[in-house]
Amino acid sequence: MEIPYTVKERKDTGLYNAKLGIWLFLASEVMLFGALFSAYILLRVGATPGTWPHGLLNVPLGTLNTIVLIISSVTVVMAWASLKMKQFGKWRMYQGATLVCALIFLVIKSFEYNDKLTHYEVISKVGDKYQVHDGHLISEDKDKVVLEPSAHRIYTSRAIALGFGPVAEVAHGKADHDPKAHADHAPAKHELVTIQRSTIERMQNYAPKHHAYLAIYFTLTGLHALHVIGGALVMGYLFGPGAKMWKTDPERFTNRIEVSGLFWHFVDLVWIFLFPILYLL
Amino acid sequence: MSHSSTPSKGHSASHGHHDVASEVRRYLIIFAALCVGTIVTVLASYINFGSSTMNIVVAMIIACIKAFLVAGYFMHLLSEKKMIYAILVATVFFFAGLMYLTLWSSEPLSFIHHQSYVP
Amino acid sequence: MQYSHDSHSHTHDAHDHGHAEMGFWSKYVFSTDHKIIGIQYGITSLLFLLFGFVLMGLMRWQLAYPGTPIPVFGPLLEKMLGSAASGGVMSADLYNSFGAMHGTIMVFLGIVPLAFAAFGNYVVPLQIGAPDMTFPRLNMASYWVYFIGGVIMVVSFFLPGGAAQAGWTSYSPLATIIPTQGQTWWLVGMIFLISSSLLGAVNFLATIIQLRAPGMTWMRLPFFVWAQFVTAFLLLLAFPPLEAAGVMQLMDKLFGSSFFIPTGLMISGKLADVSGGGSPLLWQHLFWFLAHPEVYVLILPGMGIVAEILCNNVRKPIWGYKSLVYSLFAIGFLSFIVWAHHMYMTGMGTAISTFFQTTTLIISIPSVIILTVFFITLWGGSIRFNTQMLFTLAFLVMFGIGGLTGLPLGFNFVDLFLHDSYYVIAHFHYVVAPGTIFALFAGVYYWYPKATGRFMSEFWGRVHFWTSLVLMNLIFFPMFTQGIAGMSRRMYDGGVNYSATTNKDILGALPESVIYSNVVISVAAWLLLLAQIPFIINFFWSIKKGKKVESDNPWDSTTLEWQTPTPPPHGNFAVFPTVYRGPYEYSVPGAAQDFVPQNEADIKAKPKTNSAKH
Amino acid sequence: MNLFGFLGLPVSMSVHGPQVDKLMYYVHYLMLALFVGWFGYFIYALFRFRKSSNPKASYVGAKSHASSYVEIAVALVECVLLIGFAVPLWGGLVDKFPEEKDATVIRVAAEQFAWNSRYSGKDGIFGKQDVKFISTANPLGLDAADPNGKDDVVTPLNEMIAPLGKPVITYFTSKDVIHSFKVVPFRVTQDCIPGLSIPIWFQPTKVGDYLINCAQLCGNSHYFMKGIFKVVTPEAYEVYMAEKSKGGGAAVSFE
Ligand code: HEA
Ligand code: HEA
Ligand code: CUA
Ligand SMILES: [Cu+2]
Repeated sequence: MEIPYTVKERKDTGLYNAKLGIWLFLASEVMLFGALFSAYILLRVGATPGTWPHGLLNVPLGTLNTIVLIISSVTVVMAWASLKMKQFGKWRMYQGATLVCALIFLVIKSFEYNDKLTHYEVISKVGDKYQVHDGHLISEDKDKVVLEPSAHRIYTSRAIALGFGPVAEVAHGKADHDPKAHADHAPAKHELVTIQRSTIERMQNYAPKHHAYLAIYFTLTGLHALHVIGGALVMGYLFGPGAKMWKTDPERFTNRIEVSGLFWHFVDLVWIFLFPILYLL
Repeated sequence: MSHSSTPSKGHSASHGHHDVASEVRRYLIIFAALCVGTIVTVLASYINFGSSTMNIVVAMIIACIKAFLVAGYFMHLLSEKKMIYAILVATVFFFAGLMYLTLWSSEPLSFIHHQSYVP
Repeated sequence: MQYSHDSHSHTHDAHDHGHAEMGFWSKYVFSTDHKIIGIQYGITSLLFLLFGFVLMGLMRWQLAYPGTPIPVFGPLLEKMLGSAASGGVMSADLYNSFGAMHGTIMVFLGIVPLAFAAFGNYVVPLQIGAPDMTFPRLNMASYWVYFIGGVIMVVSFFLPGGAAQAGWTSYSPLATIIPTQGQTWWLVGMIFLISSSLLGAVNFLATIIQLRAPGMTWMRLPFFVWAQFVTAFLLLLAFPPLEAAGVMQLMDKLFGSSFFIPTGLMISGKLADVSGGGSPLLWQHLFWFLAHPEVYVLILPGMGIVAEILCNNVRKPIWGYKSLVYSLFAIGFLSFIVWAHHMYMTGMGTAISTFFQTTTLIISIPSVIILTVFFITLWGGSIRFNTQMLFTLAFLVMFGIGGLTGLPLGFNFVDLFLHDSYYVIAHFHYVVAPGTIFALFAGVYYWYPKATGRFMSEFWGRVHFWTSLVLMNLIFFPMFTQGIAGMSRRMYDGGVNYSATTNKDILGALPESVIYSNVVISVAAWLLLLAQIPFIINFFWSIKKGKKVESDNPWDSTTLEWQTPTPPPHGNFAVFPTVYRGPYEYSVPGAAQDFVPQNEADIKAKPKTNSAKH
Repeated sequence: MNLFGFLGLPVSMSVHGPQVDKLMYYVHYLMLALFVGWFGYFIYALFRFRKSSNPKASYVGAKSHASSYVEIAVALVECVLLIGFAVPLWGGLVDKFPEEKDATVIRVAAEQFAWNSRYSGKDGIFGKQDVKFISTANPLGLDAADPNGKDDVVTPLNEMIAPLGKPVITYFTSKDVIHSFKVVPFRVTQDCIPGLSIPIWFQPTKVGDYLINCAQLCGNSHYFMKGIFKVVTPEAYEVYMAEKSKGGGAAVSFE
């Protein structure tokens, strides 16, 4: 006796097994990301006023990535529709397009990651005066570090403790939500600064360790990227060796495409929320 | 495992051939709507709606609309089966509980603690 | 496709799968058969239960005779773990890591896999008349992911510095700042265990929703299936937040982020090099968001087993099936909004504590209803007292004690006094140890003949029962007194440092009698360990030597799992069943026998036995 | 006969203590009633309906609705206990703080494995603290420039003191991990959480030395983390404080 309803719907529920399964799985995913969202909210509400960065991320790139994901969502659903209409060739094209979108998304994301990981805050002490420099690493050797100051930065508790930081801005109610904060994303050419190694007390890049915002940013987008990779692997399998099933059991194959598509849409859905909360707000 | 199931003729009940063809057009319209939504979110974030809370509310409303479009049409949720709804309603309930209660309990009024060293 | 009703389906099945030719590995190790997976889960989790118990056996020595070398096992520990047990004396670090791992192992590697995964896998598809679980390969994956999680947890004992030491609750910042690797491995292990449970939950839900036999409507499901259904929902929706929390704590540990670490933390007198800005309470929220539903995960399958065995042995239908099911749902829903009753002492204001107190008390009502239904079911029965029934009846009382003592903890004003005392330890052990574990024992004795074709010894079963019952109470009842006297939990020296002898003329010190009861408890715990030997021997001995069953339905039961060949072959049923009635049709007036199986169309017919073995 | 004696509660020596005990007793009465009632029924049912005395089970079973009434009664009693006692009592404890000027105010910072406490001294004002001053040398973030801090009094490690007859307000925080301040006779438990400052209040009713437990696992010497809370006469308190403040105020590091 085999397991029933692997292909056909069961009458009273109207579902085939895998579709029910994926929805159940997505329900748990909602809770997974839900917990991270609530962590985001708590961290943000609890942050020292003025230290939650605005416009730190590259909005044009984020927007582009959003569009890429939306396109992939459309190609996914078109792929499924093509199979429904028995147009295997069209399906191939759409499925391939989805994979390309996934790849573009990941490449763009990795550029963004790289941008953060080469962004440094350097605390140095000359005489008994502290200095805080912040910017992208241009070059470093064993004597000195060269940074290109950046228009957008995060104030760490360390910098604030040393008297630098957003305190003045908070007083003017600016740092709270300043829409202009990310108005000029292409920063004016700043002069490079050179810092002597011997004066450096602490040099820290924009990794999760740097600030709660970066911690949640990397965690959320990292987990999301893992989902993208996972989804892409499954869809790649269905695109390649898995596609043989079209010949033997087309209906089941179509179901598989539908189920993987549902997962993909969910990944897109998560991004729809990640984009504003991380890039814009 | 299902190789012996009765060979399928026609299509599953919910999506006939013609439905699918007409849906394809709908997908394109929604695609356009999602793109517009994205642009609007970005633009809205440059406008000051009075307070940061208002900006968040606006952004979240747009995001919810976009999410509705994706879930409703791309994921066919609008024409989905009761069982799926039942699962999702439960999930939404718990999701709301998780979000709301953690938020509520982190309000200064709900806990008597203070956020900094100065009581 | 529909179930086929032709009598050929059995031979057909054998032909299709050719399980006779399946090799050892695919048949017993990487099996996709729900029954084999159930047994794998069962054996693994029983071993973990034993392991968790042994850890506690060792800890109880330290509690009874603080600072003295553990006889026999002390030198052994020293050999295996080195300085953590130098001189055969358990160090404080070792005590803490054994404590944390006792909790973790018992909950996540013992009870959940046994109650939910093992019994669920073996029994649920049979009870609903399905050939297997919906996703057999996912099922296998779920077991192996669990197995890997278990291996990681066990290996962590042998790391330098030992296993996790911050309690099973792993509160940050403590869990984050302990410099040893144990906690990291704990987190990784937990992520595996959680993923395994999620896969299992999806599979159970899909199975129960999709694979019910024709005629098996929702309101004809055996209560055990309902219990598993709600449990699976709890796992599905409550576990992901802990997984997220685990990922965040892992980020904190590995990448130095500060999700759970506030600004200005001083670690051993030095300012920590972290960004700060995190919240220790966030961990607690996310942990308890899982862990409260989790406690119902620990109890509901037990209640399901109890319902089956109870009806079977009082020979009458359950009294109030519908109210049972509704109560189950009420518990399921409410369990997600009571979690902060574990956090009353974190500085909660009136409004939110009122909310959580209210939900906590409301959730006790469906529990009362469930117990009431069980009690009333006894009325008018014709009660057979076999081993599984004895365990079942004891469950009712023991769970009652544990549940009732949850009430004072639910009032924050009383919790002010009882929080983190041994009263809490006693409360929850009454529910999980003589509660759930007894229900699981009952389930083992009850379903054993179906799985093996042989009975376990009734005599040794009774010995096991009476000794366990007495000893469990000797262990856990004195803990209420200790708690009320003010003894805190997680005390390496069993409270000696806070005792009246150490603190002359100081108010609030623990009376000597309380310290002394540690010895009584420990002796009882070791005897309990010995009392499990008859069970273990009985369990293995009976596989080959137990009394053979004469029919496929040795307990004259009504549910579908008894209408299969014994043991059920791959694919389960010789003839696929159609269901005609509810699950507990015992002593139906006018019926030929005092039970009418669910798949029997005609109540007058003598139930036939499908002894068609091969 | 002491109806309330059966639990063997330790003595309670704070103003709200007896109320805690009272609620504790009421809940236990409810539990006892339920347990005795159901257990009696249970034993009777097992005996009466054992197979040998009742060979044929009844399909219908019990017909009475008594159990529903029991359930409703349980719900009602729980409501009364909740609305009548727990909520208002808790509210009284966390919402209605006494005026600080009429109370002894203590700031407590727990650490692995000791209690640090600070008093505001003669002027009744604590020196400023801010997270941004926290450093290894200044673990509590005291503002050295604040004159109000000059007369603050620091008691020896693990020692707290308060005069009888006045409420005590304590603000709890922690330098490292979570600890929990628990004094059994006061019926007080409060977690000390790093990054937060959590006030509670209570009023002792008897002179004496009280044991402070740490009730939250905080590391390997958690079991060893104890302190003494001295409740003394107001006169003795003045003497104590006068002596301690000679030693200097906030500048004194805790270590
Ligand atoms: C299976 C596990 C399980 C179950 C079912 C429960 C059930 C309940 N628990 Fe328990 N609890 C735990 C496991 C469980 N708990 C654990 C593990 C902890 C500690 C975790 C830690 O800190 O490490 C804990 C801690 C805990 C606390 C926190 C205490 C503290 O840390 O200060 C609280 C507070 O409200 C609480 C309350 C309750 C309540 C109100 C119920 C209610 O659901 C109970 C309802 C049941 C009844 C009311 C019984 C009804 C019975 C009858 C009416 C019949 C009586 C008749 C006879 C006996 C003959 N529990
Ligand atoms: C499901 C959960 C569960 C179970 C079943 C148990 C069972 C037991 N527990 Fe445990 N316990 C916890 C969960 C559990 N515990 C948790 C969560 C904590 C808190 C940890 C923390 O502080 O972080 C705790 C803490 C805890 C403490 C407090 C430690 C401290 O605070 O310092 C003590 C003290 O005595 C204790 C004792 C016992 C005892 C004697 C048993 C006995 O009842 C054990 C009974 C076991 C059996 C009867 C084994 C049955 C198995 C077999 C017989 C195997 C058969 C095998 C084959 C056939 C192959 N436990
Ligand atoms: Cu401090 Cu335990
Ligand atoms: Cu709970």
